[in-house]
Amino acid sequence: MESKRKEDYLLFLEHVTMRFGGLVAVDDFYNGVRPGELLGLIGPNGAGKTTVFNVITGIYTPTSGRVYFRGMDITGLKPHVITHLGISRTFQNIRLFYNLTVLENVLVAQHHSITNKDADKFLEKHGFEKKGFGSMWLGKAILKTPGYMKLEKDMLKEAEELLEKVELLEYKNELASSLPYGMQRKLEIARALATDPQLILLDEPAAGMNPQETEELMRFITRIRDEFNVTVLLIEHDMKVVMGICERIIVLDYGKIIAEGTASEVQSNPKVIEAYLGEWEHVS
Amino acid sequence: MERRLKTSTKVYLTLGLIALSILLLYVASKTLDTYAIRILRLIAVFGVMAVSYTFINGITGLFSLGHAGFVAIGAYTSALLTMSPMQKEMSYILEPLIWPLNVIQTDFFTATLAAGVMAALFAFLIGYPSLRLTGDYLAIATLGFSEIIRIMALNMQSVTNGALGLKGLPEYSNIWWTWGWLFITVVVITSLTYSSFGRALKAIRDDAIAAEAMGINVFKHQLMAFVISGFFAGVGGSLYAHLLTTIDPRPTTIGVMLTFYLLIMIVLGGLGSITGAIIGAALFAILSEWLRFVEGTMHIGKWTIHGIPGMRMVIFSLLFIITMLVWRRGIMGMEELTWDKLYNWILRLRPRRKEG
Amino acid sequence: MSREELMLEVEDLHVYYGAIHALKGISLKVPKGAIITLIGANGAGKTTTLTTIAGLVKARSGRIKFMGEDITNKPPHTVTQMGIAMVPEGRRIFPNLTVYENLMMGAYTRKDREGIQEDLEWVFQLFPRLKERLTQLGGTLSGGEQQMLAISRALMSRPKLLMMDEPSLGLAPLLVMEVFDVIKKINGEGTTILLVEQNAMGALKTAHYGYVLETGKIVLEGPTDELLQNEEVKKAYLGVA
Amino acid sequence: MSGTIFLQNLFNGLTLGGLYALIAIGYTMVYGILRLINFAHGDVLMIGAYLAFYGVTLMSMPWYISVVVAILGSAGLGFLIDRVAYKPLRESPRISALITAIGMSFFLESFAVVVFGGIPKSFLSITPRFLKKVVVVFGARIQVLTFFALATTVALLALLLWIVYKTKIGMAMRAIATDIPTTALMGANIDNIIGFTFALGSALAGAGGIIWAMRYPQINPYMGFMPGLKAFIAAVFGGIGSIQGAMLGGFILGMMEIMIVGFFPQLAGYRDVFAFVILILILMFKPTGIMGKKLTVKV
Repeated sequence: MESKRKEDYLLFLEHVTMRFGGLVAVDDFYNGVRPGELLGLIGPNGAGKTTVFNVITGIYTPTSGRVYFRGMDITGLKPHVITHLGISRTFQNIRLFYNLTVLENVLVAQHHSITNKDADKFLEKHGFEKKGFGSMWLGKAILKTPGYMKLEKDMLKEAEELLEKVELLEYKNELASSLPYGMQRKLEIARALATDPQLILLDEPAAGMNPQETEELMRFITRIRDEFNVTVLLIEHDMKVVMGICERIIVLDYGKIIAEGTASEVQSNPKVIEAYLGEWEHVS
Repeated sequence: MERRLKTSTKVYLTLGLIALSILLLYVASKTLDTYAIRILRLIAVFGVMAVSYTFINGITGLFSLGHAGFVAIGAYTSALLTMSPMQKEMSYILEPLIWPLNVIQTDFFTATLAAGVMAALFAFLIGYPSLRLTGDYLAIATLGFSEIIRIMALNMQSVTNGALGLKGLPEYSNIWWTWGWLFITVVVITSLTYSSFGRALKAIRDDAIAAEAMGINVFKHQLMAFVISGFFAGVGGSLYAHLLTTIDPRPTTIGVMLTFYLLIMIVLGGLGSITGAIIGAALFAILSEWLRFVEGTMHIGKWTIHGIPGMRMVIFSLLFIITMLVWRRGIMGMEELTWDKLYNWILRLRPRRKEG
Repeated sequence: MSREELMLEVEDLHVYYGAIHALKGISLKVPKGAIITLIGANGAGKTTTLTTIAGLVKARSGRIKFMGEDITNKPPHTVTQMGIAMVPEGRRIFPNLTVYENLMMGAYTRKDREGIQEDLEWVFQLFPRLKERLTQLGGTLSGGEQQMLAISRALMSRPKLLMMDEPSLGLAPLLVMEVFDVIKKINGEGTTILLVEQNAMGALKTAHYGYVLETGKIVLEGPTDELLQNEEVKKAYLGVA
Repeated sequence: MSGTIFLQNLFNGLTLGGLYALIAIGYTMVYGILRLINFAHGDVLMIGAYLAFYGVTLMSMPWYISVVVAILGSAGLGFLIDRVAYKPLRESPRISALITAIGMSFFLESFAVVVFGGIPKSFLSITPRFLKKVVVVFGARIQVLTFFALATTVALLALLLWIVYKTKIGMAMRAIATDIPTTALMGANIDNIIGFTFALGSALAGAGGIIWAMRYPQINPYMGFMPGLKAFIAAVFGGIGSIQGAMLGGFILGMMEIMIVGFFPQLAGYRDVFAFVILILILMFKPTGIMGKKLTVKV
């Protein structure tokens, strides 16, 4: 593989390896996401895709290797800090806050910006600006000070604007659990966007969708990339989705990167075909 | 379609309700007999405890079984502050009360505040290690802590007066103090629940992993909720001690039984609802008085039915199990009774009247 | 294949997981004595089809008939007792039971000591390795050995229909070959097989008839030699437009 | 501490530990399968003791028959509790079952108050006379009951291990503890196996309750609460889900309780605190216990 400079990447995984006991789930991952791109991470079941996500978002600390984001070494930081720094995600099995309304789901995603002091310190240390709507002291919320009321109002305004952009505003007072499946997926992406990320990680967004829903989702993902100015990293096993929208694709098999390139490059790669169709022909 | 009232209308309605409540409480305090007034006071005291308990168990979704421990801390703290030095000297027969507790005496309000602060401090000390646990392990660890507190109360003769307990406390918890504190508790807990902080807590309840992924420092939020809940449990303890006028370390007074009673209240009322917690507390206080008839002797016509002592708790526990099995949302579910809901409810009633 | 005697018949099966419509009207037929395969990408609904037949997942609507009897939404132990065994995805060996006990769990519903002994011998013939490891705990076996055990365990109930969910998953290439060989051998002894596979090539070369699933629907079916030539099959896997 | 007193303490510790072990097994087996803390388990112990008591006093059965009936009754009660209160909640959030379990415990206690009365009853009258005799072993005066209790406990534990490791249903119990759906695929009726597990654990708890009542010869409706809680702690200590762990944890906990008080009599009042301190330390530093395996949570 050609040599890579981590400075060219928004997110870079430098020789990241993740072991669970004897199992090597991710094996020496050396690649990253370039600013503004729509990158696909694909591979058969059990190839280690979700593990890569969990390493990036801080759920796991890699066994070896470092993770860089906007030039900051974020290896081993807590998930909530990483979100504050600008990486947001969705989950393979949708994880909405089902007893909250659509609007509240989005509002919750803004909450970190008023409470996450540790992460703010980390940002300032690296010469970035703090983010958010100001700080929040619980006393202000109890006494409902003008400052606090303004804060709530600002958050509400922004949340509603976001919901309008993703065409969910009319459902804002519905419980998240009452939405149909496709809409729940959309809300989960909207919620991830509400954390104000630079990079958004989508874990199999098309899972469980029918072809029309999938088509719509593909358009939606391309649209939010441009409209919200975010970089997108996408896991998918539905090759059609990835082939349709991703500019660059990384193929993972047994934890190793086996191919990288555009859709057509990847599709004609014999290693990829073998990984997906099985190794029968190869041995016989 | 849901209709909403204007915010200003709601403010007036709320102020009106408060005024009406004050008036009603005033009338009650003048006209009702002491027995009925005692029940009213009990409702408010249970209300404070249940609301603070549901803040943890219902809203933050942490299943704690240690609430009685915080109540105990509050009760003892406040009792030690309101008793006069002379009274203390007379009560502590086996070992004298340690300095400076033997000479301090404060007013009831200060004592109650101190009770809350002390309980909050303990909540922090207990929460810090145990909130790393989840689910049933958290339940059992908090239960363990509350039992430790109770056993300490039983053994620290020179602080708590051991098994003898503290007797003859001034009966400060009148209607105004109890309902006043219930008001404060509800205002504070409600404001928090409906703030950005409260939303974060509810998000944690629904899915802690997703909440963490949304940038919420889950542990810190849970710990804050735990401490706030501990504060009001302590306040409840202070009120409780000065309602009973006695406090001792029996399981039924400040031990596991009390936690179970509180659990019954918030489960019946609807786990996760503040209004539900108050309704649950009121039901528990009223029913446990009203159900006394099943324990006393009854005369129906010619027959005399002998009551069975303890029957009340059998009924409560059955009610509790049945709630869990067939009606898990309880009276309020996770909903609150709001002006908007009442308004819509009345709107829905009206056309029916026209038809009839 | 209408004239052949049917062992299993699935009609218009619909399954939901919460809000997800996982199976959208699956219909398929398994004739007696055949190897039938379901192939398709991940999340297409293959595993759900098997677990619904086995009774682990409840169907919203549709019908499953086994040997002429309606078994829709019957509890799993009843389905097993009627003669359907399953090799679950990921093998699901009981890690804290010995190899022998794992096999005996397979024969849980049986009372005929001699029959069990006979089948045990048969299983040892198929997989001599298991005999050497009889007293070892299931959890200490290698991936390939666990797969052998999972298949043997299912055979111990002497099933009429054996359902296998991704038996080749996670195995080294040579072992994959072996597994497909064993499937043919078991079928040769008279057991009907319903095989779910991600390894489409292997599955199609082993089975007689195949169904291709895509997002909860059957998009293609036919004799396997036809499917092997089909461009659609390639498309289902690689998204080649 | 003199040698004879140490010997006395040793026997007391073993007996108490054995009782904890008997009760802990019920917790650990149920938790292993359903991940449920069966709060009502301690109360089964209490019911067991009462059944034995009334068997002798009301039904005038010989004590050994009354004991067997009481153990069977406890087993039946355990089975019934599962069917009525827990089985309907199998698909619900785990916390619902836990709350119901608390309710069940509360119900059994208040039920006992109503039916048996709240005033403690003396168990001495029904304890057979030969058990009350005292023998001298190396200078230490020890009741025959102590040996009897210890021997019975060990015999019951051995019987349990035999059931779990040598019988078909025991095999199914071990299988179900790691994988419920796959066990169902084997053709085993899940509900029956779970019911059997409850019955088996409850039988041991009932037996434990009777021995407890003979050693601390007073029975009351709340007698099961503390031993139940401590036995649960023993189960966590030993590694929840592991039967041998529960036995080991029970013996260690019992021995520790007796020995700490033996060596530091001034701590006697805090006797009930030790277990909780251990619980919290264990949960903090080694939540898997001595012999437990890690229960993984999937993200």
